[in-house]
Amino acid sequence: MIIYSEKVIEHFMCPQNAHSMPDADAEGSYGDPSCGDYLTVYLKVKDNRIEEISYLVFGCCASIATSSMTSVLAKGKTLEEAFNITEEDIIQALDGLPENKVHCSNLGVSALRSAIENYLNKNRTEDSYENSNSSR
Amino acid sequence: MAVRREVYLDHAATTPLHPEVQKEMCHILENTFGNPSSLHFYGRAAKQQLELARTRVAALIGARPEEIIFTSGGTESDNLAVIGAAFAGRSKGRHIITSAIEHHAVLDTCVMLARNGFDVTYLPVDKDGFVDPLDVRKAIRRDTVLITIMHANNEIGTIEPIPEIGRIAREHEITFHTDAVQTVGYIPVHVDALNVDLLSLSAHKIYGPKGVGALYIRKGTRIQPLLHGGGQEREYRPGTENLPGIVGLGKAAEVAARDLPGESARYRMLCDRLIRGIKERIPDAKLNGHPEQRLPHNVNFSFCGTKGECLLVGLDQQGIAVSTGSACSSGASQLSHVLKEIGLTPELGAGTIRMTVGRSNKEEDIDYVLDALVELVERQRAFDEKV
Amino acid sequence: MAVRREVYLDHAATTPLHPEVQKEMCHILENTFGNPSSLHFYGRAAKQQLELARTRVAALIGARPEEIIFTSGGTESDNLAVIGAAFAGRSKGRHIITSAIEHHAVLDTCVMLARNGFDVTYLPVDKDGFVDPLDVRKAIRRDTVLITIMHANNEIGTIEPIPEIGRIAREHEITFHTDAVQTVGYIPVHVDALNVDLLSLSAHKIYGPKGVGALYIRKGTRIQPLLHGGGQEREYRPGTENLPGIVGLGKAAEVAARDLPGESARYRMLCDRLIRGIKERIPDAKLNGHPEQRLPHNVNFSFCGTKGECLLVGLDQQGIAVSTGSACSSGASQLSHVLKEIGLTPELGAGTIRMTVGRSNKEEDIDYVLDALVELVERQRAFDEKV
Ligand SMILES: Cc1ncc(COP(=O)(O)O)c(C=O)c1O
Ligand SMILES: Cc1ncc(COP(=O)(O)O)c(C=O)c1O
Ligand code: FES
Ligand code: FES
Repeated sequence: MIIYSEKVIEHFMCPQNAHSMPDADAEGSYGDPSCGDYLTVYLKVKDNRIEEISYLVFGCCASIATSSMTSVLAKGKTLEEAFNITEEDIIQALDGLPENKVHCSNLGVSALRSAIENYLNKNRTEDSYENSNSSR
Repeated sequence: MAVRREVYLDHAATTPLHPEVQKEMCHILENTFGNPSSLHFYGRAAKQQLELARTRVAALIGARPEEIIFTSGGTESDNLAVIGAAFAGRSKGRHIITSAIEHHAVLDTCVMLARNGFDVTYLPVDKDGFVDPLDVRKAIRRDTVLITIMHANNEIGTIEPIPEIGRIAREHEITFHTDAVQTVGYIPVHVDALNVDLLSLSAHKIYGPKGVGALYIRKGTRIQPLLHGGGQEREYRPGTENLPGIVGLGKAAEVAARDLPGESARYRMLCDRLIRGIKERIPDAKLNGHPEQRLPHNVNFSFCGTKGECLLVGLDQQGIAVSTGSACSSGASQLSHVLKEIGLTPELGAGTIRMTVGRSNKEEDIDYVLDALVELVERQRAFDEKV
Repeated sequence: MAVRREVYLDHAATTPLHPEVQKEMCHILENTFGNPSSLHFYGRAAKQQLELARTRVAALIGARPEEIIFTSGGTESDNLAVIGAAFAGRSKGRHIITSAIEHHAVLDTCVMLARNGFDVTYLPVDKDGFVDPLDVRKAIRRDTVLITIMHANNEIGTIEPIPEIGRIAREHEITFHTDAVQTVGYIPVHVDALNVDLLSLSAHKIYGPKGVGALYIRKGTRIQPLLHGGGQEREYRPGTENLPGIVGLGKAAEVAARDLPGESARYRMLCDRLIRGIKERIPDAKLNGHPEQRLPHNVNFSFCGTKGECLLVGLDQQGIAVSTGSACSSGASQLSHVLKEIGLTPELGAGTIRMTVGRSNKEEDIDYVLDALVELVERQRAFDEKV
């Protein structure tokens, strides 16, 4: 029996930041092997902070609400802060998820982390360049 | 956006009480409480109501009153028919023929029997959901004791060729059961025209109360009881009778017999409007089940690139009640056995909803639903550009 | 002769609806029709009512809500408990212990199991109808998988030593079921005090509706389902839930918990008056069952030289409803298994009636019944000069 909180319904009905981002600095995806649902997160990063975040999602109500809440929580955070967002944080921000829907929150966390890693990988050389610059 | 409406489009899951049924039930609840087995005045009054209900149910399906046994619902009727006939036939053999798209009340019962020494053949269906009578004939063995095929499928609405299958069963003198829970009260159901020996029906699908049903047992058909005890219902089904429920079923049967022709034409018209509207506005939508040989009140569509659950919750927010898969399992997220069996891919199957109309629905409801549904499908598809 | 009254004295067979139950049921019939398994608004509203009822029933017997399974009545609860526990224990053994005076819902189920490879010990009872816990202990074997002894007998009212028997069962880690259909709502019933794992109850004995009951299943107790299908009631009991009935049971449980102490003292007082009156005016009348350890609302007498059926019909003519033997079999004319078991001769047993009081009965009713009964007994005896 699925009963969603009002918060979940709100984010499901009006998801925040739900669009693609052709000029993203980085992106990351995660697919849940058990249900086949899929989330791609796009990032624009400035000064180590997530300036813009968006996503495309194919999944259940909980995964859509999760995606939306993940974007809301991550926006404006440093990459490190965003990387440390947990499933628990998302579930709490959504006022809970039904027991058989808890796994859906993993979609948001995993795709976000994958996007951050993608950004760090892409920018490793520049990073080290910047680092060496500043150390000079 | 249009004014918000309340549109219940899940009549295959359950129906509201018909006002006449409600009135009769409240009257019984207030006035007749005796135990029909009691010999005194209170018992006799109860017994009379019980038998009136039996007559009404019998009339609805062309049976004799003494061939009707009251049960606690469609699930128990199915269990009693399948287990009862299987065990009664044990001396002859242990082979059962059914279809792969039966309701869980039949399917899970067959699975249980298969674990207990019976051999079950699950006939496949074609892409429209039809069982082929030829397949039934080919599956029959010397030790076949029961054939059980549903009259119409509760998810996709396809109406099976029961009269033909019944003729084949009779030729071979094999007991034949049909689960008519979805057809009674919606299309003509006559036990002799269908050539059935056992037939299940449930009150709450025909504007009667939940928790009561009936099993038709043709005179001469042997079945063993499932429950043991006080000898009620001619020992087929002991336990103090659910008098208010049974009276409600009786009244619902009477009303159904009276209103059937008009209402089912009206349901057909509403469903045609819904189907046409969806096909026009969402051209790649796929109608499941046979386009004509279907229940008059059933519409079942798959929309690729959507999730049934999301459509259900989205529509619910707009006052529209539908279901994904069958109601009983609409909590589950997997593809139902019926959708799998008619060959839907998991992706397409995931985007399936069932809309079933009923007494309270009007044309304007259909138009309201169409607008809401089209918007939701488009929005969901936009989230996911892959599609 | 006194003014004619209507006196229903057959509350052990069934009770009228409590006005509060009736009101709540009519309200549900009018307002909540959803299928509790549906995810939309209508389904969620129904689900909420279902769970409220579960909480109320649990509270009445000291259980947790998740330990309550709704069924179609006492008969199904008994069948589910006995068959379910027997089959769940098959790997351990096939021995069952019960008493010779169980209700048919338990007894006939045991007989069926005995025909299907189980070994059943039917413990005798003494002349007051007591099962001796020592006999239970002696009957236990290594392969005993179930003990089922009723909490109180429905005919003669004797209350069995369930806590002791439960302690013995627990010592041996054997599943213990009690049929508490006659005690719930009449004497305190607490699953922990009784040391039971499974407990059956029925709504229509406690001013709730017919056709609905519950089975308490202690957490950790293994039973197999009887019915197969849609997964409702945590797969223990599939089928669309009888919502109005269950809501009625829930309300009846709430009312019973509230009114129990006062009402059962009042029943006891009425029964004492009836017993005293009969003994005074028909000195050779025999009270069946234990004089003290009996249900507060049960009076069961044998009058030699009479026929129960004649007393029943004669009383009925004067507006008084009683039963001979148990209601379920009051159509039968033989001596009931219970009366036989406590050692009544066929002659004495034949002249037995059960009178069970309830909410509507007043002292004046008792006096009216006494006059009518004494006259009938005397008249019958006069027909037959042997006596
Ligand atoms: C085809 C079919 N068979 C059986 C049932 C079970 O009936 P009930 O809900 O009365 O147990 C249903 C409904 O859920 C059904 O649609
Ligand atoms: C002791 C006992 N057990 C079981 C039952 C059966 O209950 P129900 O009538 O609800 O099926 C009864 C009542 O008839 C009873 O008195
Ligand atoms: S069910 Fe797949 S993410 Fe929710
Ligand atoms: S003469 Fe009627 S029962 Fe014996």
